[in-house]
Amino acid sequence: MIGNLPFVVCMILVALGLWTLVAKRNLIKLVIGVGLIQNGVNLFLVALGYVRGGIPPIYTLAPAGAPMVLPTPQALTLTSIVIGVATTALMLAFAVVIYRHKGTLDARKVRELRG
Amino acid sequence: MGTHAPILAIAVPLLGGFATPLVARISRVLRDFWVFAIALFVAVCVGFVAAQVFAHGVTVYVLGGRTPQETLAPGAFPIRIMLTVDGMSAFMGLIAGLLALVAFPFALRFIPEEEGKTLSFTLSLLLLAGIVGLAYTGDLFNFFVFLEVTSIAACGLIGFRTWTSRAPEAAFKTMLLYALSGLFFLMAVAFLYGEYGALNLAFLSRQLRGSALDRVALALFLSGLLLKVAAAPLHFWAPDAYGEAPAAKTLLLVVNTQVSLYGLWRILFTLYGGVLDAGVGWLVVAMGLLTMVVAAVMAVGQQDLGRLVAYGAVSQIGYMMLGVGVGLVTLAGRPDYALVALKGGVFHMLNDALTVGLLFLCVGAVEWVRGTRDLGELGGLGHGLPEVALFFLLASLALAGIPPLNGFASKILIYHGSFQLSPILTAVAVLASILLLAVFARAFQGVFLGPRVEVKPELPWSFLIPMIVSAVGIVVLGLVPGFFLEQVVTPAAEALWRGRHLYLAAVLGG
Amino acid sequence: MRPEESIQLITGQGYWTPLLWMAAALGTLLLAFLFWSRGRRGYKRGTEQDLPFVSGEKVENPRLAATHLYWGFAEALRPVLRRLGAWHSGVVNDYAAWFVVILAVIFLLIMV
Amino acid sequence: MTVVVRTITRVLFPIALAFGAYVIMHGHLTPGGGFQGGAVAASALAMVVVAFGAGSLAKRKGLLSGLESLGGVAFAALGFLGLGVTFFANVLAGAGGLFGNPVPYGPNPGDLNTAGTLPLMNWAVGFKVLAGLGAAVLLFALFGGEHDR
Amino acid sequence: MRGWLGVAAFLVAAGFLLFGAVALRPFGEPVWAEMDEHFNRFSQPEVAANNAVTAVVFDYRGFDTLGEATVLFAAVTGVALILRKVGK
Repeated sequence: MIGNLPFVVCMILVALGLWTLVAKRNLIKLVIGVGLIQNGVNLFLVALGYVRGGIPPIYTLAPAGAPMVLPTPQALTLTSIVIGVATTALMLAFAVVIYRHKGTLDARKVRELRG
Repeated sequence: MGTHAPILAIAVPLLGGFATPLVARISRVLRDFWVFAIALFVAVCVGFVAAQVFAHGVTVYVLGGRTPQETLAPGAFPIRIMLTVDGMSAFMGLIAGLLALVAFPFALRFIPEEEGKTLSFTLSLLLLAGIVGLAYTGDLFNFFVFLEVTSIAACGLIGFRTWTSRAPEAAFKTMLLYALSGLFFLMAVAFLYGEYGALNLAFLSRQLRGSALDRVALALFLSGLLLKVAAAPLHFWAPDAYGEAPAAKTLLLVVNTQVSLYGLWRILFTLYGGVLDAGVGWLVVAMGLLTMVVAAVMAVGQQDLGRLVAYGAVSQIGYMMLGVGVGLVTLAGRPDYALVALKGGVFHMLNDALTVGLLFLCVGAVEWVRGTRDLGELGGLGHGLPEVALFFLLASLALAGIPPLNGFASKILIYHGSFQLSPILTAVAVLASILLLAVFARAFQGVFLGPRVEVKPELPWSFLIPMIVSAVGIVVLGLVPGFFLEQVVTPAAEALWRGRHLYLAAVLGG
Repeated sequence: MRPEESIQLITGQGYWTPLLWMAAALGTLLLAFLFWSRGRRGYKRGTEQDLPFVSGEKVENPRLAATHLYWGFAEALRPVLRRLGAWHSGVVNDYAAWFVVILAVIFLLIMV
Repeated sequence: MTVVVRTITRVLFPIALAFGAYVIMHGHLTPGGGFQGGAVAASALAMVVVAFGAGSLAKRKGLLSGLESLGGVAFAALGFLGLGVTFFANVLAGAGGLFGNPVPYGPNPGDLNTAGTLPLMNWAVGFKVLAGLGAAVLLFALFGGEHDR
Repeated sequence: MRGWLGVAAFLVAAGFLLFGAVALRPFGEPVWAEMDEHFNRFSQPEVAANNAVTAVVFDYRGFDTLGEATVLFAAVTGVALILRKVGK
């Protein structure tokens, strides 16, 4: 349990994001909730590759003999961070246009499409 | 060309999408030719790959490897990203290429120039590339990346009509749920990586032992992908998205949903094929039944033609889930009737693509002519647009599974297969079909029958030719179903049914 | 494969042959045409005979919108429609809540 | 914005661009790479948008989108470069010539002229990210406000 | 009623997520993965890059990066499409 506390923290972040999506009514806060889940998953990914006492996997002027952390999770995290940025930007653009049309960001009032 | 066909089918539309804004700066006519040529090229490539795979079995392409097709020695470790194309992937690629050939010419005249035609074509090419990549990739994280490519490109297209207040709303909801599905998929991939330190689908499939972490990852995979394929009660984004996107782009959204469904089958049959229990199959079957019934009933009360057709399209997803779910339930015993249902479900993907595609093309034509999709205002278009009326009737009959059209050919396989598992499944499926028939008869009568209404603009050939292609496909698939079942569907269904070890052997050797 | 196999569809419990069905359908259509041809001859197209009968009085533009069709059908389904319409509430939070519920159900199904 | 912000922006703008270029250039030797460097350089554009208003860059929107397309095309084309072997094969690595030097095994001071296509891809992605994020910020600043309801 | 059901479902989902995090192997001792070993050991001889992460991003998993660049491009195109001025 205490051994992989970082993973637990990441999952708590994800759960908080889910709760935000369910409970908050402001569209911008919903975008923030998605961002919370993204950050939780990214932290989870990058924490998976950590080796105790490891150094970055870069040979430029690297101290000899130290173990290197796994490079793959860092690459995956970079990819997913950029994807998260793209998603957030697109959702914020949609929120801007919705506000321009409806004059509100309340999810309970943005329900023209129902039934 | 031969060995590089799988990657060309993905990379060329990517490059084309990047270059489309530059080409549009030179000339708009050149841009139209450019886009259409790339769609044609993709169709040729996927056809080539499909012929190759159906003839010689699973094709592997190692990105950046010393040779394109290097299968690892037994016990070796997959280092690089591999494209792994088996029968099902090739079948999915065929559907994508076919609908690209239908959708892109239709969009040439459908999207007016002053509404951002260039950007919409850019996103369409990226979406097509993402769909083909999703179908061909054999690497879990690469699968996630293409999932996000399709999500973002699709949502950009859904929000295309930014001057209406409905389109951005639909796009926001869809984008939120798409982001959720992608993130949970990524979490599942992270769990598998943390447990096995690998990302290759075949390698992981050989590693999986059904431990607790494997099942956590399976649950995350299922939740994410079921959200992406619009299975009830997670289907709420689908009617909004299909209904609000421009009709020419809705075809690509339909293929996007289907390729997500393919991803679900890939995860369940290939990745977890060794450790799956029947509960997951029953879940898929139950959600499939719920999807077809809920969507069909909701279609009854619709006031908007596009939204009505969208609900019809959602209900078809339920049939695929039912057909393949029967195979999932009985995966342990592998009886013959389950293979029949599986074939029906896979065959229904192709039929659904053609049928729903033609329906949305008709919706687009009606909207292009009358400028509205409100069923309260439409009517009497049958005199002015007889061909559109004929196509709409044909497609709606095929959607409702009326013989001798293609929808019946696949649905009877699903019915006969699922009947032996439990007659209740078949009863519910038939009931949903009857509901759909009633709904579409109402829509047809309301839109096309009645006193004559003058329509001013004449339909251009760029509208009629894709419709004719789809209609011919519907009729031919209905009249000679056995041929296509034998040539195209059976390899795909077999790849899911018994092809798991072939898939693994093609990648890992041994 | 033999040519007739390319036409017919073996489903494990039997087979389905579209051409046979087409022949039967054509026969039925012929029968229907026979009955139809023996119907009344008094019908004149273009006269007020082909106007819909709306409780006896004439209406201009007798068009029946699709929203008015199948009124009873939709009316019979009204309770179900109201229930399902409550599902499709249009609020994004409800959709996310559905996702959470399904996630919990899948977890319970798979892990327990 | 106030004169303080504008002055600081005038000072920091070239520094941010230069640092971004450095991060991109040494992507295959030190922490960083195309995406990070591009983001750093895009922050310079964001600073300008904040300090001098979006109108000051409104003319450059077409340039940014064109630059982004060019970056994407260049990246994909570098992938196609390896098509003689396989897609994304690093054909330039260790081949001598441009970025073709071999590197000694183990820790070393690092040589800029190594890693084959990686630095080129870094540059392509860097320009792409710079133009993309800059264009996104600029679009939000231009059209995302109240004034054009 | 429905609210409490939702809370219960949320608690169940979060609990299983936490269970997954706890059941994972301890932090700091990742699985011995031949893939990462290969990346750390051969990024210099094969790719001639000192930075193993860049070697992974642009060479071993370059296709992911291409898809990632595609995502960014699609997002910016989408923003331009959503926030554009239309004559209507």
